[in-house]
Amino acid sequence: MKKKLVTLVLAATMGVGLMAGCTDATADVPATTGTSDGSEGTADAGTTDAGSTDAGTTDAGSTDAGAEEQPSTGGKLTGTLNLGMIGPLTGGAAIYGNAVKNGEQIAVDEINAISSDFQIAYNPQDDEHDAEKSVNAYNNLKDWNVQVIAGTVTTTPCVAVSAEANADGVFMLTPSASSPDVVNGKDNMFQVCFTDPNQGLASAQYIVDNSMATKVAIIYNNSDAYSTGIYQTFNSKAGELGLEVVSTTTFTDDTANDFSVQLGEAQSAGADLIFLPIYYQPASLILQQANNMGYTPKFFGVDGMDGILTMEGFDTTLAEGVILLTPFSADATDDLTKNFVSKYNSNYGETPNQFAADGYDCPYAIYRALEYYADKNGDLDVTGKGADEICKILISVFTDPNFSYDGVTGSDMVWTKNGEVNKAPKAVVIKDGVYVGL
Amino acid sequence: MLANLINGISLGSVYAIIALGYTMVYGIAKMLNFAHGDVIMVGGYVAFCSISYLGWPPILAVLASVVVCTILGIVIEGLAYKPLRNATSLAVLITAIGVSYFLQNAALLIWTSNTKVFPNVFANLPAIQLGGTQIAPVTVITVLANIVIMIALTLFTSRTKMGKAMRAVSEDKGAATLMGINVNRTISMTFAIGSGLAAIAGVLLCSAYPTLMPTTGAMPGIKAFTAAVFGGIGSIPGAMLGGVLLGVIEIFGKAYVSTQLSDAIVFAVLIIVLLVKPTGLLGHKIREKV
Amino acid sequence: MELFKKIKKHTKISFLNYGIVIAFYFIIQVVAMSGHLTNSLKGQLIPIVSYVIMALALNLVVGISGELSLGHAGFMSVGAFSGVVVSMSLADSIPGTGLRLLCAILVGALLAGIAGVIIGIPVLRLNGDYLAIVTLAFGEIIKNVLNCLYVGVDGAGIHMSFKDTASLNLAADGKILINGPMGATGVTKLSTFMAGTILLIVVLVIIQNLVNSRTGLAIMAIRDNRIAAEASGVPVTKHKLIAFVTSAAIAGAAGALYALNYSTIAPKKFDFNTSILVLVFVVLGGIGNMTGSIIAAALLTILPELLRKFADYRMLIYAIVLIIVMIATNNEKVRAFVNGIKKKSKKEGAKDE
Amino acid sequence: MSDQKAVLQTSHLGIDFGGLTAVDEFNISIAPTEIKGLIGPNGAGKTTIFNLLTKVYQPSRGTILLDGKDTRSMSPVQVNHAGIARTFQNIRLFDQLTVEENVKIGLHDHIKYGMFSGIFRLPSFWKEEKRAHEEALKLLDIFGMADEADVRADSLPYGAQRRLEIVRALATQPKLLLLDEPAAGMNPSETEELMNNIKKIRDEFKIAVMLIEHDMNLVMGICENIVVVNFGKIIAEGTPAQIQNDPQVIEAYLGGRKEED
Repeated sequence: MKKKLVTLVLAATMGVGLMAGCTDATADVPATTGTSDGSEGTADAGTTDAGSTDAGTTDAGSTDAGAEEQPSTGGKLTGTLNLGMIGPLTGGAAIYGNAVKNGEQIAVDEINAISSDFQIAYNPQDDEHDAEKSVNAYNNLKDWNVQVIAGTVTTTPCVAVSAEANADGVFMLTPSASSPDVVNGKDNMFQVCFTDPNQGLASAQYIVDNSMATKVAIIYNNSDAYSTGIYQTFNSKAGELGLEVVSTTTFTDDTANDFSVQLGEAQSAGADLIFLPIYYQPASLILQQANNMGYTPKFFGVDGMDGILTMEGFDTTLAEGVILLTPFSADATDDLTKNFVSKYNSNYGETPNQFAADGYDCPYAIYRALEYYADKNGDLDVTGKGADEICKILISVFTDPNFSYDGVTGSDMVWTKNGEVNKAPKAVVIKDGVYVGL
Repeated sequence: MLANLINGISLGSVYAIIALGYTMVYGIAKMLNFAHGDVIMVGGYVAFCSISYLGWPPILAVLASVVVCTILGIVIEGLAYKPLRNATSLAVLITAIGVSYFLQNAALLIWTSNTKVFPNVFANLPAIQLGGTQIAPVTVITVLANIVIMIALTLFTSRTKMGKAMRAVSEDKGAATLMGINVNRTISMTFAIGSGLAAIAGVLLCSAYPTLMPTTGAMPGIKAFTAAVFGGIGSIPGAMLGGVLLGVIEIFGKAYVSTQLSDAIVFAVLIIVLLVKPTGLLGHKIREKV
Repeated sequence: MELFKKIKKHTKISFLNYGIVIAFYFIIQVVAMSGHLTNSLKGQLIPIVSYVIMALALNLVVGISGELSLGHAGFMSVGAFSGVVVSMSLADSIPGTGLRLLCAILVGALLAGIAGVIIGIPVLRLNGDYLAIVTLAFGEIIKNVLNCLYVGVDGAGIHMSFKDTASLNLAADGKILINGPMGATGVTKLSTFMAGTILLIVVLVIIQNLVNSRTGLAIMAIRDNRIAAEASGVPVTKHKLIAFVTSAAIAGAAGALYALNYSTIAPKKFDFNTSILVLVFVVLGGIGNMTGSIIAAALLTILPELLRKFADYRMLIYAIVLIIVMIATNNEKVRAFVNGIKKKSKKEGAKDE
Repeated sequence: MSDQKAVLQTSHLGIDFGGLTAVDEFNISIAPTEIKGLIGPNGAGKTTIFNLLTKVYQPSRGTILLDGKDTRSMSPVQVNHAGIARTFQNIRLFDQLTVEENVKIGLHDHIKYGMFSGIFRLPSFWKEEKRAHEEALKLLDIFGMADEADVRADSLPYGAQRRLEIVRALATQPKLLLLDEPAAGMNPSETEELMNNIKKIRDEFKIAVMLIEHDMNLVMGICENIVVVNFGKIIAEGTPAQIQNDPQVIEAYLGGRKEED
């Protein structure tokens, strides 16, 4: 019993310590932002870029709004917003969580550099890609008085956390949790990424529309919700469209090494296109093993495939001719993407993938939405505002048909009442180691 | 059929080479070293860095990896396992799990979570054609490495003084001490060799399946452990046989039953084998003296 | 008199354990009422209770029966998924959440117990590390199968498939209960800290009374010396099976409690790592020591949360703490030192009498 | 003595281990309250015979009749229930249990309450536990061990551990008690006490005893009949006096010694 008491006391003190620690850390963020290791030049570029998108959005907003919506009141957004993030920063899925965290951090730093009137205190928490740990992380953020959450990164934890956040009235914008279960029945939950069914449908439609193949094989990860989700809608849509699926094979996280059987089956079934609704690490192995077999069908991927070209040491010739639907391309030449990619490169020494890009868009979308609200409804000071209050504000803006957001993962993003994003998927083909738009 | 068999052997030979290290440590130190898979991961990263960052030739990279892993093995053994020499085997097992967590998270901090693609170190070797199926050079090398290591280990444990000391320790630590064998040094040596083998296994694993992450060693580690048990844990030829069979069963399971349930099939076969032969394929049946 | 003294010794430990659990419950209530309970700790209460129950269940196998199981998360997942299916399909017929939770836990325990029988009968013929690997294998098989399992319900009843949701052929009003790797989503949270505490007490009563009865004695005798137990007329397989199946059923109950604390539950949760995690609780708390299991499971569940302020170094520190604690509690020198103190105080105690 | 009355009777009993005949043509008969000695040089197969009788090993041939019932299809547990209890050459106690608990394991089959009564502490649990406790103390008292009832078995001195094994075997209420070197490691005065106790047990519980022993004083002192085995076969059988003068026995023992040298 004594031990229990000690534990409790320990827990309580650590809790307090944790809160203190976090506030300290976040207080440091804006101070370090301006002078962060990037050169003055890039920092400047960042702010100007951000400024220009700002103009873009307000432009879009005002032109649309001119017709029926209330006019601008010129209200200002001020205060400090406690923005939490939850994602796998350790464990097998750490790559996704860290990419999102890095992307969000860049966006937060940029926003904080725009004006000292509005600041974001950013607090990323690890969930090890586990629903239980994710809910723990969420509760931890609640103790930190989180106001908005830009997460969680992966699907299953996100479903668990969004239900909690829904009950508490905390607004969540996930960069990358793509299952419809994430948003279904939860008014506080919005996505930056496509939903899995949308990707499945779009992929099947694209293949048929462009008569890319007559016989299709599918290889998907049947231990992964994302992969299975896309597979299911692709398969039923393919049936609808009369696309012949000649081979459907799977693997699991535990058997993601050898694909000889799956490829062999696709080959002997005469598939001329292989649909890969999977992430890029196993995809890279599939490409390599197909190459070794001398089997050269078309490969068609989804947004999880993005990142394949920037894997350290990957022989990009293997991915030659691979087509994927992705909202983001690190090779895009627009200023927004260029700025983001160069900053990411200088801060983290690598090229951002789609997760990082989705992450980058999250804080910005929230920031723009709050700004939009202030503009329409008068001055908004977020400091100390209840999470539920901010949640109502953000729901009203995100479901406002006149609000749209331009980010690195898509222009003119608008959200449905249900929380799903509407943006155009871009099909790209890999040529000479870079994406080329189709 | 032939293609599947070859693919099975090529997958199995990778399991086998990991299982050899597992079984060696188990056979002598009588502990399930769950951190073995993670030492393999470290071996992979060291070789990767040597080739990609330092531009070393593959042979040198393998050597560097063996050296680093051997030292790592000795350090782990000395710091974490040695203090538990007389503790229950479960305590050591849990400590090994702690070491496994430690290595994975240290790797995460050092090399980040981003996937690295292991360079093709056998690019210059030609693939072999066999009945219309290609055998990748890495498969040939892995099979050869398996055979060489298996023979070397067998000779080492039966011919050399240190090897005999190891066998004595595995039979009876107390009696070995009485015979003047330094048990601690012998077990350290076992870990050194086991970890050196892990480095080689790491390079071969990453050459065969070239994605490298902090968790790369975890699942192959469990599979290899299964393979070692399958063949009769503690038995050196058993590890090799178990590894190859596991690979073949996995591929055949995928090809002829279901790709969804291939792991379930592998484990089901394992269970059936153990029910028929409770100490694995080549394991010694120990009759309890009454 | 002797008899009372004797039973008292066992009972003392049992009541200490009940006391710990009840005290924990009331301390939490008091802290919560005074408004000092952090959200973080509040959110962990049910997982803590679930893991404590899991640790107790596993300790029955590892500590009392002396068999190493590396697949107990598999039983937890059987309990979790069957509990979720029961709770979701009874949502209309049993509106009372408490009763529905009870049904879910009972069915979860029952099905996990059946899985325990199916697995236990072949497995318990093996010994030592071979038994361990076979339990690991069964745990992986359960995970693998659940990853392919699709269950839906409509007017015509429950549908099952191993392929995908489309092949469930659900009617338009049908509802998918288990969706392959996605698991179950939209689960209504039924578990409460009070229900968990009650379940924990019941589990403690079952385990402790079982251990301190003729059956428990027989199980421990088999652990200590199988051949002598047989020669003394104790059926080996039956008693090993009793321990294993009881443990599996309790793990199933823990799984149902755990699953109904979240709005979603995926098969991935119950993998090898979770089995190992629970084993860590058992070994750290002391093999066969129920009090130790309770404390170790609670502390080690809270620990990673306490380490959150170390951000990136969190899990690294967790690993180091684990290694150090294992060495500190199992190194013979440290042990001899502690035992020396214990003996000394005992002797002094004896003098006082 | 007639076959019908024998508590144990074997005929043509034998076992092979991988082509090697360990025991062959082993025919004995033990009367209900007889004390029989089983002697022979090291490696003669004495313990193997005990293992055959208790079904630790399944015989390769021959039959064992226990109270006239064939034990062919019985497991070691069933053999115990049918009336054979034993001790072991290398002591096999339940180390982590107390002395009393060790005896209670012997009583396992005679404590009558089920698992559920145990879990829910029904009246039968209390009644039977009380009875088992009293019974255990009574049995321990034969060897004067009642005071050590709460001591952990593995902390007992060697001699006491041997005695505890006998008590535990006795607790199963056997008709035939097999003792495998009960006096090993005991000093002469302990051995003397043990002899008296074995007789006392036989007289009090009316059971048969068969013992393997190297201490000839003990064997000659209490055994009514002695069977001598060598190389797995009976080479002599008879009263102590007959055995002492049997040239084959002397030969076997001396021969055995020579080999050892």
